[in-house]
Formats: sequence, C-alpha cells, structure tokens
Amino acid sequence: MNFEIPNFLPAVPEMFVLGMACLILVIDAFLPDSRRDVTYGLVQATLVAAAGLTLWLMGPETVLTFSDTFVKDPMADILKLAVYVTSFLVFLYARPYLMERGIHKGEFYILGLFAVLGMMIMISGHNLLTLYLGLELLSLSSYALVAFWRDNSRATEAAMKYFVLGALASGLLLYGMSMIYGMTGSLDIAVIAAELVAADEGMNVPLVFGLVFLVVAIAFKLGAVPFHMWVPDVYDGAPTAVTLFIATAPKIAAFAFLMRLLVEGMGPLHADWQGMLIILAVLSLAVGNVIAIAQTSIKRMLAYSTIAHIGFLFMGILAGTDSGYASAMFYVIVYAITAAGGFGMIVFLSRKGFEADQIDDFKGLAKRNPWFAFIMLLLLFSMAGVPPTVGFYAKLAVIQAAVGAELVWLAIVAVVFSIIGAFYYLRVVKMMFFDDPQEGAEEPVQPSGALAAALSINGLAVLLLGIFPGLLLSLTHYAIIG
Amino acid sequence: MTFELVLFYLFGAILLGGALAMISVRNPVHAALFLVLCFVAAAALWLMAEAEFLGIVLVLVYVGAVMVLFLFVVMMLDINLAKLREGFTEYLPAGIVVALAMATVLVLVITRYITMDAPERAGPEYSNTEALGAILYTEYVYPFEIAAVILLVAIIAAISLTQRKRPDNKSIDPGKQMAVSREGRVRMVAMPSEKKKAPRRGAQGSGANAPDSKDGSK
Amino acid sequence: MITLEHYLVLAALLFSISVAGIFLNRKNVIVLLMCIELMMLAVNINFIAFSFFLQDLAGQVFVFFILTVAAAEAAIGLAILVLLFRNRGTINVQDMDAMKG
Amino acid sequence: MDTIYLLIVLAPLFGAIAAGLFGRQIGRAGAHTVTILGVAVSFILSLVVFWAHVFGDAGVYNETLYTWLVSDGIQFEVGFLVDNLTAMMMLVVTFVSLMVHIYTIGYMKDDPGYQRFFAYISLFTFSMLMLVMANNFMQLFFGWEAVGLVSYLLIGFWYKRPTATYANMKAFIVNRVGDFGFLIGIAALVFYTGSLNYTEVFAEGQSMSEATITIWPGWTFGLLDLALIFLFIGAMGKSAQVPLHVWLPDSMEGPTPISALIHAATMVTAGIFMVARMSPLYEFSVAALSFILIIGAITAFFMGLVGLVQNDIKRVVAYSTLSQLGYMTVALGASAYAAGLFHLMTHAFFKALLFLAAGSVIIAMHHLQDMRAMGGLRRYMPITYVTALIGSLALIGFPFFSGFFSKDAIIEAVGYSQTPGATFAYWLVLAGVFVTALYTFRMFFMVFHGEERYDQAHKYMPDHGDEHDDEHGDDHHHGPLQPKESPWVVTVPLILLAIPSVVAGYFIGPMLFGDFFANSLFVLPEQDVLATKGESYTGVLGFVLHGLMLPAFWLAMAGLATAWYLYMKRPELPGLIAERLKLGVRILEDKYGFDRFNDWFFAGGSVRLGRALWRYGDALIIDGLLVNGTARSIGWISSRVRHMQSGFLYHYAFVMIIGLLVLMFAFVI
Repeated sequence: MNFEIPNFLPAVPEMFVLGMACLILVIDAFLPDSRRDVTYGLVQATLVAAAGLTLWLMGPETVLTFSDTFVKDPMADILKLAVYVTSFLVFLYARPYLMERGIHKGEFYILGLFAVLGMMIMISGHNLLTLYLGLELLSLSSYALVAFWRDNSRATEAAMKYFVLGALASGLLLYGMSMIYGMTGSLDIAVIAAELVAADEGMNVPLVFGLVFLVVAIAFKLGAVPFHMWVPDVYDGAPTAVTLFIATAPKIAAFAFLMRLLVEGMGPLHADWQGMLIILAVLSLAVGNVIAIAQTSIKRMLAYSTIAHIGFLFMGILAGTDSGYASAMFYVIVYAITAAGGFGMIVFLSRKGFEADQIDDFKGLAKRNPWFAFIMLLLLFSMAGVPPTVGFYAKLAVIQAAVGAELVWLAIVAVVFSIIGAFYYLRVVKMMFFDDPQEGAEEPVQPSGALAAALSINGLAVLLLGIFPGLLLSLTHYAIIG
Repeated sequence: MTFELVLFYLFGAILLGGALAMISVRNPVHAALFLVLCFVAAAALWLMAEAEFLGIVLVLVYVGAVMVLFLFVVMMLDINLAKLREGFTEYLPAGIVVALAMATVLVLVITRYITMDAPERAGPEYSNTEALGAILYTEYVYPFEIAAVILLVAIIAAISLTQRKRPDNKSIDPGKQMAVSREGRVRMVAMPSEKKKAPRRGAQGSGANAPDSKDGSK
Repeated sequence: MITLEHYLVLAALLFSISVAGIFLNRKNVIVLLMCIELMMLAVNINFIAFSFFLQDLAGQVFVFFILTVAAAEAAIGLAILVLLFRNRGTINVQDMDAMKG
Repeated sequence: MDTIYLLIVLAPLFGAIAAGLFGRQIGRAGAHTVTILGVAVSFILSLVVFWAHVFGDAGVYNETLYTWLVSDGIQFEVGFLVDNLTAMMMLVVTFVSLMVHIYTIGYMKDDPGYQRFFAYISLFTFSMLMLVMANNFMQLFFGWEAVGLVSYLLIGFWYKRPTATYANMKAFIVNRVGDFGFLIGIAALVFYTGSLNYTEVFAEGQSMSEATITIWPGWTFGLLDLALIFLFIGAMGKSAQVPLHVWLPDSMEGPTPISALIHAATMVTAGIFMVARMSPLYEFSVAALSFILIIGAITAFFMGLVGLVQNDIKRVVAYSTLSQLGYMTVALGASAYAAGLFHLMTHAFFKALLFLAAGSVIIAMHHLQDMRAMGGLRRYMPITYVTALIGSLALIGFPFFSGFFSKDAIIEAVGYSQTPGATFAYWLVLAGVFVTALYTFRMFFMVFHGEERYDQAHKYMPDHGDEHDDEHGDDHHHGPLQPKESPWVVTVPLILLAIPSVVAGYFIGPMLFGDFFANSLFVLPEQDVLATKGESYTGVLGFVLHGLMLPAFWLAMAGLATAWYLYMKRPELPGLIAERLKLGVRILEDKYGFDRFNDWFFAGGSVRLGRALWRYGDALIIDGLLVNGTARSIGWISSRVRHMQSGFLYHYAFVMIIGLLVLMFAFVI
C-alpha cells in the first residue's frame, strides 16, 4: 500500500469555503433573527477571502492533486473568480428582498455558500466522480433554495419540478458516465481522453452512445432546448432572490462542467458532439427568442432569454477551437454579470407584496427614476447585443468562432434570431421610456443603500466592459490558451 | 445453462417484475414495497458480480433507511388514494411506445457493440470490503469528503424546509416567562381620589397591555 | 455463463421502465421519486457490471457515492414533497401547473 | 504628459456628466461650479502644454493610449497627437470655452434648463478637444460627430420653439450631407493605406497622389484628389462653406453663448483645422486645393454681402462668421495653412467677443435682437460698447488689431499663390474687405450710436418671446426699455476676450514666418507662399507700415467711412438705396435663394419621393409584408409555441426523453 499525502495547497480555496460554511452554520444557529446580518456579512467575507486565496494561488501551470481527481489550471482560477463575483452580487441584491418578506434566514446564505462550493468542485473536477458530486452538491443546494420560501406555493411547485427533472437529468448523466467508464475503464478525464484517442473504430458507437447522455445532462443544466422546460417555470416560481442565484453563477459552473467533460474528456469525439450542440444551439436560439416574445412576466421573459443565450454559448463551444472556447467563456461570464443585473433590477423594484415581475411593472420607469431606467436600458441592450455594451462583443466573439469553424449558416441563423430577440428587449425599453407608469405605481423609486450602488456599478460595468472589452477578453484568452 | 445463469434470470425477472409493478400499482405504499423488492433482487445480482459490500449496503442502508423514509412520508401525508390512479390507461400507449423505443435503442447498442471477456473469479481470500476501504480513504478521499458535504446539505435542507412553527402552537417560551419584570406586568395608574361611588377600576386591564405570554411566532 | 450483456440489458430495461414510470405517472409525486430511485438502481447495475468485468474497483466506488447522493436526494425530494402537501393539500402531479406558457 | 493630456480631455467630460446626470442633485450653483472647474482645469493644463510645446522643448507627442478593437488588421485606437498646432487649438478652445462658461452664468440665469446647458457646453468642449487631439481618423470622426451632436442639441436647446427645432433639424441634415462626404473621404484613405493612423496615412501621401481610381469605365480620378475633396466636403458642412452654409445663420436660434462658442469660435473651425492637419496630404493634390480656394473665396465675399441686409444683430455676426470662415478656407487653398490657422485663432477671440457683446446687448434689450429697435446704447453700456468696438476693429482689420495681421497675411498669400483660381479668389477676398467693414460698422452704429429707438421695440419683438413672458413677468414689455450694463459675469469675459483680440496679432512673426508650425504643417517648397511673403517680413511694425500701403487697408477704411456716412450722417439714405436696388436687396434678403431651393428641391423633392416610396414601398411591401408580416407571424408562432410549455411535469419529462431519443437516433444509429 503506497499512499502519499496529497498536495492540499491547490484546494485551499475549497477547503476554506467548506470550513467557513460549517463555521457559519454553527454561528448562525445561535443568532437571533434580528442578527441575521452577521451571517450575511460572514458569507460575503468568505467569498472575498476565497477570492483572495484563489488570486494568491493563481498561476499559469496545471496542477493535479488528490490522485488526479482535482485540477487547478488558469481556467479554473478565472471561472472561480467569476463565480465569487457573481455570487457576491447575488447575495448583495438578495438581502433586502429577503428582509422585506420576512424570510431573511441564515439557510439562504449557507445553502448558497454550499452551492458555491459545489460550483468550485465542478470547476476543478478532473474525474467523472468529482464532477458528478460537485454537480449534485450544487443541484441539491439549488433545489432547497428554490423551495426555501416555505409558505409560497408557487416556489414549492417550482422546486418540485426542478427536483424531479433535475434528478431525471442526473440519472441520464450517470447512465452516460457508466457507459464511458465501461468503454474506457477509467473515471479520470485525462485517461478517458487518452483512451479515446487510442480506441479503435468498433468502440466508437457505444462511446457516442454514452456521449449523448452526457450532452443531454449538460444541456439540461444549462437549459438548452429541448431540455429547457424547467427553466421558465423555476425562474418564474422561485423567489426572485433565488432566481437571481440560480440564473447566474451556476451557468458559469455548468460551462466549466461542459469544458471538462466534453472538451477535455471527450475532445477526440468532437465531430460527434459538435453535431449535437449544433442541433441544441439552433433549437435554443429559435425557441428561446420566439417564446420570449409572448411573455408578460419579465422573469419568464428573462428565462427564455437565458435559453437563447445558451444557444449562443454553444456556438462558441461547438466551433472546437481555443478561441471558440475563449469566446464561450467570455460569453458565459458576461451573461452571468448581465443576468445578475437584470434580476437585481427586479429585486430592486419589488416591494413587500409587490414582486415587480410583470413587464408592465416596468412601464414609465424613466419617469419614476431615470437613472435606474438607464441602468436597466444598459442591461437590456447588453442582453440584446447592442453596441457598445459588452453583450455585443460577447455575441460577436461567438459568431466569429462559428464562422471560423465554417458554420456560416449557423452564424446567420444566430444573427436572425438575435434580431427577433432584440424585439422583446427593446419592448421593455420602450415601455420604460415612453409609457406612463401603471396606476398606483407612479411614485418615484427611491434608490437606497448598497443595492442601488451595486446595481449602478453592475449596469455601468456592462457598458464599460463593452467600451474596454480588452481586459476580460485577455483574461478568457489566458484561461483557455494560456 | 449454468446455475449462475438461472439465478441471474430469476433475480432479473423479480427485478423487472417489481419495477413494472411499482409503476403500475394504485397504492403508493405498495409501490414502495415493490421498490424494496427491486432493491433486494438487485442486491442479489450485485453479490453475483463480486460487489458484496455494496450489495449489503444496498439492503442495509437503502432498504433499511431510505425506503423507510419513503414509507414514513407516504403514511404521514393523508392522500386520497382513489383519485390518484385516474387516467393511467389513457397515457399508457404513449408511455409504452416511448419506453419500448428507448429500450430498443439501448439494448441494440449494448448487444451489438459491447462485449467483454468474463474475468477470473476471485478466490475466497479476497475481501471486497477491504479492497473498497483501501481506496476509498486514499485515492478517493476527495470525493469522499464531498459526499460528506452533500449529506450535510441534505440535512440542512431537510430540516430547514420541513421544520416549522405551527401557527396554532400554544407552547410557551420559558425564557420569556422568566424574564418578566414587574414593570412589564403591572402599571400603576395615578387616579384622583374620587368621591364615594366609584369602585377602583383603574388597575383592571393594565395587565393585558403588557407583553404577554402568547407565542411570538409569525 | 453470465456475460456483461446480461447485466447491461437488464439495466437498460430497468432504465426504460423507470423513464416510462416518470411520465406515465400523472397523479402521485411520491411515485415519481421512486422512479428516480429505480433509475439510479439501473445505473448502479451498469457500474457494478462494468466494474466486475473490467476488474476495476472505481466503478464500485462510484456506486458507493451514487447511493450516498441518492439518499441525500431522496431526503430533499421528500422534504419538498412535504412542503408541497402542506401548501396545496395535494401531491397530484396534474395539479402542479400554476406556472406555464 | 499622458496624464495631463488625459486630464485636459476628461475634466470637461466629468463636468458634463456631473451637470447632466446629477443636475437636479447638485443644483444650479453646483452645475456651473463643477463645469467651470472642469473647463478651467482643462484651460490651465492647456496653457501648461502650450508652454511646454512652444517655449519648452516638449517634442511632438504621438501615442496610442488604447486599442479599442482590431478588425481586419485595421486598428481602432484612441490616441493623442500633440504638436504646436494641437497645442494652439487646445488653448483657443479651452479659453473661449471657459469665457463662455462664465458668461453663461449671467446670460442663462433665468432659464429652466440651466444645468442641461452647462452639461452640453462642457460636453462640447470635451468633443472638440477629442477632435483636435486625435492622432487617427476614427477619433477625429468621433470628435467630429460628437461636436455635431452637441451643436444639434444646443441649437434646439429651446426645443419648444418651432424655429429652434427647425434650425436644429436643418443643421443636423446639412451636417449629415457633409459628414457623408467626410466618411467617404476617410474610407478612401483607409482603403488605400489600410490604416487609420495619421502618421501612417501621411507617409503614403506622395504615393497616393499617383494612384488612381476608376469609378465608372472611362472615369478615372486621382485617388488622392477624390479622397481629399470628399474630406473637404465634410469640412464644408462643419465650417459652413457654400453651399452647405445654410445651417449656420439659422443656428442663431440657440442661446447666444452657444453662438459664440460653437458657431463662431470653435466648432466651425473644425473643418479648417482638419484641412490644416491633413496638409501633408492636401499638398499633393492641386485639384483639391483649387477646389478649396474657389469655394472659400465665394463664401468670403457673397456671404459678407448678405450680412449687409440683416437686421437681427446675431445674424449679422453670423454672416460675418461665414465670410471670415471663407477667408480661412481661401488661405488653406493657397497653401498658406499657417495664415488660415492664424486667422482662425484671432477670429476665435474677436468673434467670440462680438457674439458675447451682442449677447450682452440682447440681455440689456430683454431678449430683443432686432437692431432697428436699438441705438444709442453707448451711454448705457460703456463696457460692452468699448469691447464691441475693439471686436469690430479687429474684424475689419484695423491696423494694430489682431484681425489686421491675419487678414492681410491671407490676402497677400493669395496674391502670391499659383493655385488655379487664385486670381479670382484674390479679387473676391479683396472686395470682401470693404463689405466686411461696411456691415460691421453698420451694425456697430445702429446698435451703439444714433437715436434711441426703444419705443419701437414692441414692433420687433420676436414671436417666440412667449416663454420669456413667463419667466420675466410682463412688466418689461410695457413702456420704454431701460437698458443697463450687464452684470460682471458677462462683462468680465468680454474684457478678457478683448485683450487677445488686440494682442493676438503680434504673434504673426513666429506663427506665420517662424517655425511655430514646423512640426505640424507640411508645405511643398514650390507652393510655400508664406515663405515668399516672409522674405520681406521685418517685424510687427514693418508689417503694419507695409500694410498701410496695400489696397486692403484702404478698402477697409472706405467701408468704415461709408458705414459712418450712411448710418450716422444720412440715416435716410440706406432706405433710398434699397429702393433703387430693389432686385439686389431682394436677392440678398433671400440669401441667394439657397434656402428656398433647398426647401423646394431637396426637402420638398425628398418629401415627395419619400411619400411615394412610403406609400408603395414601405406601407405596402415592407411594412405590410415584411415587417409587420414577420412580426405578426412570429408573434402568432410565439403565442402557439408557448403552449408547449404546458406546466405539466410529465410533459416536460416526455420532451426530454424525446430529445434524448432524437439525438440517439441521429448520432448513434
């Protein structure tokens, strides 16, 4: 028996977050309801400190540890940082919402922190087992978060749907993994890739067979058509604070999951999964953009818009080039930041007993508060891909990647659907600036506190990143290409 | 046909039969029991594949704990059984078509492309439990820790979701009772001394105004 | 002689049955949860079979963790179920359509 | 230095943002404090930069600060090119802008859009600085458009007045025509050189002059000629050269400080600046220079004539601006870029001064602008009077005033020029001198001298005075006006502007004949008319003495004398002359019919064309079939497809399984 004590250093952020989560869990149990802010503060401090640790450990080399089940490479570093930032924003936006509704409980933050841990594990997973466990940690926390407003019947229903479909998806994922394991004889990502290269023709069919299941599970996590059905219902039913959470950071983790499984593990089967992703991308673009038009709830509208965004994300990945992956990574980070702002704006406008989740609630926002109407305008422009917001660059980059992969027709399809998509974003803009506020909601919106400041920064960041996209572009480039 | 194969078909048939019965019986309690049957049959199959430890765990942990939890919930929730079965046959054809299509594809791929030579059976000195234990805490220590976290999350989630203060709960917080002070209970009201008739009513009601012992939930 | 195919076909059939169960069942959420358990069982059979035929313990380790996760999943699923019943007074799948479109 | 340059540009932008977005929070005082501070910082730093470049030994600064994006190998960058030309422009822009900012406090004090106004003018300063400091065509174009945008916003500042909105539409559309040419010009240059950077493009100047481009079989043009003429068309729009000049007089609808800042001193000079900046290219294209010369000469003379018949005080100044811009353009066409820039600088000072003085008069007259209702203001407004006199003398080119030096230099340069059309231009600019003197002093005498005609004020009240009624109350408009001197915030800028209006001319030595522009302008030796002139230059005094012998001076004096005779001595004469020359006056009052023609041909024609297109093309095909058709069908599809999302869990699971099966059938079997 020769066992070496593994190198713990690369996993320090994970261990720190886990330790803090347990510590906060204990502290929270002894706090009275009025002191819940302590939990909040500790969680945010944990995220900041974890970011510090990640930055401290950052380096261009790839480090494997824990018998190669854990990997730390530039992509992991950058994606973890993106997860910290978006989660930080999410908790910041969520707090007033929870307080106003009397559900400001420690579990929200603690489960959120565990979900962050799950995402970190996914991002650093280098083994089918760790990837699966990270995914489950994230999913289980998310299910609980969606249901966490216990008296809200819609939220419970959403949680149930999310749970059943999510469990179905992880069943499919496991079936796929079992096939891959059986065919390659290993759970290790690198070994699988090596086995695939060495595999002879005859093994191809069962491998692709397993691959289909993996792709389906990933598509489910990201919410690609036709595995998207949970997205609108869950986004709609969950408390907005939770929607905010599940719509943002987990997408980054899911992207990492995809990269590890499909690109690093199943890279040699690129030709096969490229075809699958093309189908999913086209369907997502079409269904997402078209159904969004008919929505009256802004949460549902953003849910369908997410689906369409996933179509774009796939376009970057399916190109199969390093610059394509970098563009997809750029896209997902931009999406997370923009979506955080978008849902944050709903939180910002909502009051106790008034969720502000109907598109009509945004009517005349410019008259009630021109600054935040402007911020929302920036966010919507970014989602629609209007220059000079960063969403434009994100779309441009993935379309370039698709063109680079000689999929010009796909690029054209994407452009056509994004034009159709622009319609529903601009409709909201039109309502904000040219319509009168709804009756009973004419009073000006008073910006207050950290939420208003953070939202403003979030909105302006979308603009500034669009004017100066170089920083983020070079970061993603560094993460993928080195 | 070897004895092994006979056993395999036997347990396989129990497994599939149990599964079919589970999805088609009316009563969820029966369904749960059929599921237990499936698990037991599967455990037997696992034993045949030299996964003794997991076979035992499946029965002990899974059947012993998880299925009991299922039964517990089923019985706790007061569900109208009669209504729960309506419309089963209506969707049956579609379900069968999809399930058959699925099964066909899976079986086709498996039978046509996947073959492996049967390995040598391990001798009686081989301990599956020991072998598993040896790698579980070394090579797989990281996943093991994650699994622990997942269980912790499940505990937190289950408690925070289901534990509640019932609105009709009349229990008393002893801490509050102990913390009662005289000022909180009695209010002295200065009254001008009246002439004969007025009885001393001023002090009545003041006790009810003080923070009372009713529970503060919701 | 039991071959790998035997196990895999058995798992595949079980898997198909559980999938059918998920969308045949329109009334009772609990049975949905059970179907998911069944699906996990099918996957586990797959892993154990591969593990045996590859003579590699990794598959069994995976099963070990799947069992753990499935237990956790069941706990959370049942918790949500209890909430659903409290809020709605029913666990009928057909009644869960507050959100659509 | 990077930081200083950045600060110069960003300080006004910061002010604009603060006043524009947070105007309500920081209030009126806050708005003007922050914007003035921003521009003041900019001005002081510009002074430092000017000092460092002109007197110090700071070399030419040409750096790219930020690469915005790279497309097809063409870099889109933000960068600064600072040499003596830029330093001078920066100084002029920030100085005039600072004066206007201060002046605005007084002029706009009752306006409800106070903060908005400050935000705009600061934004304008930012845009103009971006324009002059650019080191590449993209940034130049950004500044170009931004300046146009702000001017559009400012002309329509009083957006409730129909005339103002008409004027700003007009400015916008006319500028679009110019910008279109400008864009084609840039595109042609980029097409040939593959770069947007000045240095890289200029390096190709010589070789480009030999390249040709065939637009139509048989129609071959010099690529450079074509590109430069198109660039100049852009300049014609911005710098209001005939026939794209029509927007400038109308732009006087904006508040007076704007007229001073934008339509006299800075924005309109963008075209002049641009041509001078491109001198390394223009030098190689005689055709373009000739085109510039002729357009400039026509503008200089004929626009001056129109100034003779205007009665609105601001319009007179506006036409004089047009005419002076013509002079600058002529100088450019004659390869005397330095003279054009020199005139640009002196003109910026005295024209801003004249406009602000006019504004001061307008304040005193309670926003009445018709000169026929003024007169004798000298007594009430001594400071305005003196400063306006200085401005007027500078404008007509009275010896020792700044305009004298710059204008004389131009006229002489044109005299020496060999560019085709130079003779024609020479006579026109010479005649223009007389006209300039005549309309300038016509205005001066009508406003400040002669009998007081305030009792007729009501006759000339503009129709659009309505909103002012609300602000000032009614009491001002009844009974005779009592003009009084304007407050110090108005007069101080006047005085501060009067100083350079006099002394700026003394820089003629280094700027025209010295090596001031050596590092920024490029002139081929055989076309260097200023060098010819410089051979006989001995000093300021010598220049003046020499100038006294030239026809230009005497023509100016004649104009002045005529004005005195007609409007002081025999005030009834102008009416009689107008009787006699009815047709001429009609033409002039019609401004040669440009507006009428434009309205009928371009506006009317395009409206008719548009209507036809709208009715058949738009309404029927595009709207009916394509736009609304697709929108409706997508909406319909959407409303159908969304029912796929039934809300039922088993449907969702079903769809997932079907999806799985489809993928499996497609890729496995």
